[in-house]
Amino acid sequence: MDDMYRDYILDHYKNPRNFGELDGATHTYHDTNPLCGDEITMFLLVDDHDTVKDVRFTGRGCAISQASASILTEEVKGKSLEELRTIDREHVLQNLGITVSPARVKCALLSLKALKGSAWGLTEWPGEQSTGTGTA
Amino acid sequence: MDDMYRDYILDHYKNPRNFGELDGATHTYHDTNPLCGDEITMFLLVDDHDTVKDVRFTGRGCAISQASASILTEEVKGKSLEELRTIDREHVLQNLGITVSPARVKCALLSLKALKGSAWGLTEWPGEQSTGTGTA
Amino acid sequence: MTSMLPRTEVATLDVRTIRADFPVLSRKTASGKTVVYLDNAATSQKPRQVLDAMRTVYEEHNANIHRGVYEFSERTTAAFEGARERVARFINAPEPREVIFVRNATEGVNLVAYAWGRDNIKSGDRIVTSVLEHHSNFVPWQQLAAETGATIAVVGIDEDGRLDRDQLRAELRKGAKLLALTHTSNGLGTINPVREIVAEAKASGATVLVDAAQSVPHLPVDVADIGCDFLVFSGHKMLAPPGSGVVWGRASLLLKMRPFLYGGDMISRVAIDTTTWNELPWKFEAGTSAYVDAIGLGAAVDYLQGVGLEAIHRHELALTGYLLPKLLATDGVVVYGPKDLADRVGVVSFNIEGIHPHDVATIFDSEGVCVRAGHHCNQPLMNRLGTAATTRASFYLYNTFEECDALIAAIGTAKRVFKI
Amino acid sequence: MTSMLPRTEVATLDVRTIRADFPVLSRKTASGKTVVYLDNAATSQKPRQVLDAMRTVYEEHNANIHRGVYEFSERTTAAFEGARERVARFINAPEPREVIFVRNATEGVNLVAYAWGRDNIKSGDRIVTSVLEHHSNFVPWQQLAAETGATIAVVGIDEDGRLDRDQLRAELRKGAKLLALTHTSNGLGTINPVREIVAEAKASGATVLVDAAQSVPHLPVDVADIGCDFLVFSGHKMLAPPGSGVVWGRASLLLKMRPFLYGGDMISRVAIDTTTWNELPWKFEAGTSAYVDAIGLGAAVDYLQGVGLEAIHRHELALTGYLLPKLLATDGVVVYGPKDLADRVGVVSFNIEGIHPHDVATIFDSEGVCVRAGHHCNQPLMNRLGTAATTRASFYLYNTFEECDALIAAIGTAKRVFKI
Ligand SMILES: Cc1ncc(COP(=O)(O)O)c(C=O)c1O
Ligand SMILES: Cc1ncc(COP(=O)(O)O)c(C=O)c1O
Repeated sequence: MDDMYRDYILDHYKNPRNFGELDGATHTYHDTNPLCGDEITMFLLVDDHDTVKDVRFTGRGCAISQASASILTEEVKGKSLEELRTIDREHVLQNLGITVSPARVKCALLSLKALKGSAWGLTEWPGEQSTGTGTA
Repeated sequence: MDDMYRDYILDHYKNPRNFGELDGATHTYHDTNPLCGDEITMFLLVDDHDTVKDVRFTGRGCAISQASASILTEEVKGKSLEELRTIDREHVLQNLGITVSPARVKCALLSLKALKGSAWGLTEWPGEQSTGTGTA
Repeated sequence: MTSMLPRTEVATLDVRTIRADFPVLSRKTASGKTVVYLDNAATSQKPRQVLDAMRTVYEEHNANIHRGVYEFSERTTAAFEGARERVARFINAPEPREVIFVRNATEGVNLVAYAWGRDNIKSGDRIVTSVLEHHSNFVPWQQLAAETGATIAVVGIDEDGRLDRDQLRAELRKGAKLLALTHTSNGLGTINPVREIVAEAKASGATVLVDAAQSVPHLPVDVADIGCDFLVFSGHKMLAPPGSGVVWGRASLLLKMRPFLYGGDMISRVAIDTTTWNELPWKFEAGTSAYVDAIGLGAAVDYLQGVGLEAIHRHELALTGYLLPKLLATDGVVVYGPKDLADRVGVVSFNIEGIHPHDVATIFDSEGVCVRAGHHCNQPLMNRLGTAATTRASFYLYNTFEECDALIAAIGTAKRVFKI
Repeated sequence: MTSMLPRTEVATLDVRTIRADFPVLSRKTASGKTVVYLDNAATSQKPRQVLDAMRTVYEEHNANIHRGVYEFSERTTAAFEGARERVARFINAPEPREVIFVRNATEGVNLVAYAWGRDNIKSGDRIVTSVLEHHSNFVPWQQLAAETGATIAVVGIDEDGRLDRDQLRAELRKGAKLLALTHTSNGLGTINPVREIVAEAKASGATVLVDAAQSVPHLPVDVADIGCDFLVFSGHKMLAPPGSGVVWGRASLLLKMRPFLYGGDMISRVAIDTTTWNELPWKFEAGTSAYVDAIGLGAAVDYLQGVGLEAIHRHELALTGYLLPKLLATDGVVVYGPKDLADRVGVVSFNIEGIHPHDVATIFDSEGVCVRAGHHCNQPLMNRLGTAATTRASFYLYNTFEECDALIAAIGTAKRVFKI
């Protein structure tokens, strides 16, 4: 268990970075994990040059989903929408730095799904139907 | 097998008694065995004293269903409707005089069902929904 | 905790012998711990007796049922129809033909919604249900209401998770076409007094469906005594395989209903332009039934009756009575549902403050303790409780007091990991 | 009999080894005869490998799927979803999420009729089907037509039991919303050239459902190659347990369809007033799936692929090529269906003049020979053939030439008993 609940994971969970709503967000997307009710809303402020000037998230859920969201937002700021495309499942799981059991992978990836949803309306989310709602 | 296909069964099958339509029948009932498509139509001519003056049947099907119908008609003629009530499953199976395997019981009883249907519209057929059609 | 039972009172149930019938209960998890299976409300484990009954069909006389004239088919048909008779007796159904085999409770509710609901629920009609319902006894009615223009009323609960009987009465007074109510709650363990409630509902003219998915496995259930019109449950929660489920319905209603699924075996006669239906129960069993699963359910009923449903219920209450005070005495633990044992079955929902149920379940798993974390297909209830999810432990006849201790110990582990 | 195969050509299939995997095949009937199981079109027997795969779940890691956070649930979920992937590969489905587990082919057709049909078939629309259809691929459409005011056209057959392609083309030219067609006939063994037919139907704008209940177990079936929109089949006819069945559908259609059964597991979010659905395939799998049966189907697919579908088909044709001439040469025997092996699978329907099929089957049973007698859920076909019933022998990979001989001998017995 110490494998999964490392100190930095618990720190991100208890003190999430970039947490809260983002006034003036240009892109938002809300998604849930139907299995457990975890929720993430991603807010992006994207400028005219397609660069993410600011990012925030709100949500509730388990340590894995919330820490994953917190870590992801840290990485996103300052990137172009194009660069966001390169962030995939493997990348997120690796960045999380822990081994996530199969049932928890959805938790770990919920924030990525919300991010992709906010950036492109989930067309980048292969093999899965949209279950969230957003504006962009 | 000789247990089941005795000579008199085969004789009733090949030379059914009281076979054919009955002009002027007062009661008729048609039923099928949904499992195999066996069919029996029973025709009764009942007089004002509720006595069965004449009986006929038509049908197609296996030796058991047709022989059973033939044997049953022989018994019915001259009986009152009230007396018909006493003819039940056990009676018919016993009258048939052979051991019928479970899957074939429905064949053996189809004619009884048609008889009861013609006499009382199947209210006497416990535990089973009407699947046939008749007039009385 | 007025009716708490002392631990010794359950010596009647020989749990050690029972456990020997369930090979899976002695398995170890990857972490090397012997499994502590406390997720029985999700599904139960299966005893040898059930598995052997099924294997016997496959190895001795397997054949498709009903339509075969040969011995193997007759034997398999007899086993299948024998299972129906056992199930009918088990729930005291007036007639075996009222027992329809379906996949699970969910299909059972949908069968009633499609085959009874579409002809009997009209625009403006009212369907009454409760916030305790599993999604399977809520979404079909919600969708039927949306399709027909009926309205749906959802009766609430009090702080202890007990149904608001006054609200229910008020809803019934307004006139309800259907009451769809769970017997016992899979989220909180609440027992609804269905006998009384059904009497009130029937008096007001409503048709009543009881979701017995969580009661038939754990309590004596008697449809004649309850007085409802339909009752559904799932075999997999009562020692039988997934794939076996039952909808019981009054013959008088089933006879009038249109069929649900159309196809082989449910017909009497098919012509190009018109078809007539088979007799009950087969009218509602289209295509090849999951007949081995149903035979497994028959064997499960035998097993449960051998142990005794009263004894099983008492045993589970004893476990609950042992666990609840320990949970309530644990710092940071919130327990949902009735605290009085008289109102509940052995389903215990709780949360540990500061730890999401998913994380709780993951940490429990590392200790071999299997519990459910999530909304338990009870989202309306979770909203009512003001939480997205709970951790749920649920008992069955093979659980032990030591397993309760393992759960309490795992809470300690979770708090240590989360530094709480 | 142009493409009859010589008996020696099937040495590739090691039937003796295969039979050792099926314990039931060495059982004796009450009459003391070793069973000769020739009712495979009704249901197949199951090999040890399938039974063991199922027992392993129950004894090693049984738990409910999808919603469990603990190891047993994860293992069971992986086995279940792994079965889906196997099935998808087996029929060459573009994506595993297009494979929906249902109870049987019958439920599969009904799923499409309810979830696609009710939104896509309107008054005046035309549904085309054939006289070869099993009731399960006929009655759902007949009832949908009756409910919606659509019309149903039933394409006929020629004297050899082959589909009337000209009539089918004429029907398609009139404009059809749906073509519902069987791949191979369970009554006659006819193979419909579905690839060509589907191309014609699609060109005319029809949606196409293929009933593959009798083809997937016996022939290589490739949904991408066939080009249909929906395809259904039953696990129990292909070495898997009853309770496992599949409807495959194009993702583009499945995504647009409303759900069929409502309840647990098929939802994304449930609120009192509105519900959103889960992703594919789970949107169509409400409640607890028959997950062990599905895992059994995965193991059956492995077994069938290990033997090879081409080899199985060749073996069954060899048996058919051996039996047919003997039947045709027997006095008083009428054989139905194609005489050319190129057009058929190993399903042989016949009658003995003067003996009803029920009596035939009863007498065969006394010799240990299990065949089906009746209308085979094919009443429109029986009417077309001018008979109420036939006797049907149907082969699978474990059948032998000796078993064909036993059938021929049993015909002699039947004639002796009936003094013909
Ligand atoms: C061609 C065909 N379609 C459909 C079915 C129905 O299969 P099931 O009873 O498994 O639903 C059968 C089985 O008899 C069949 O042969
Ligand atoms: C109260 C209740 N109703 C219905 C169901 C649905 O059961 P199944 O998934 O077997 O259809 C469940 C199972 O979780 C339940 O607990």
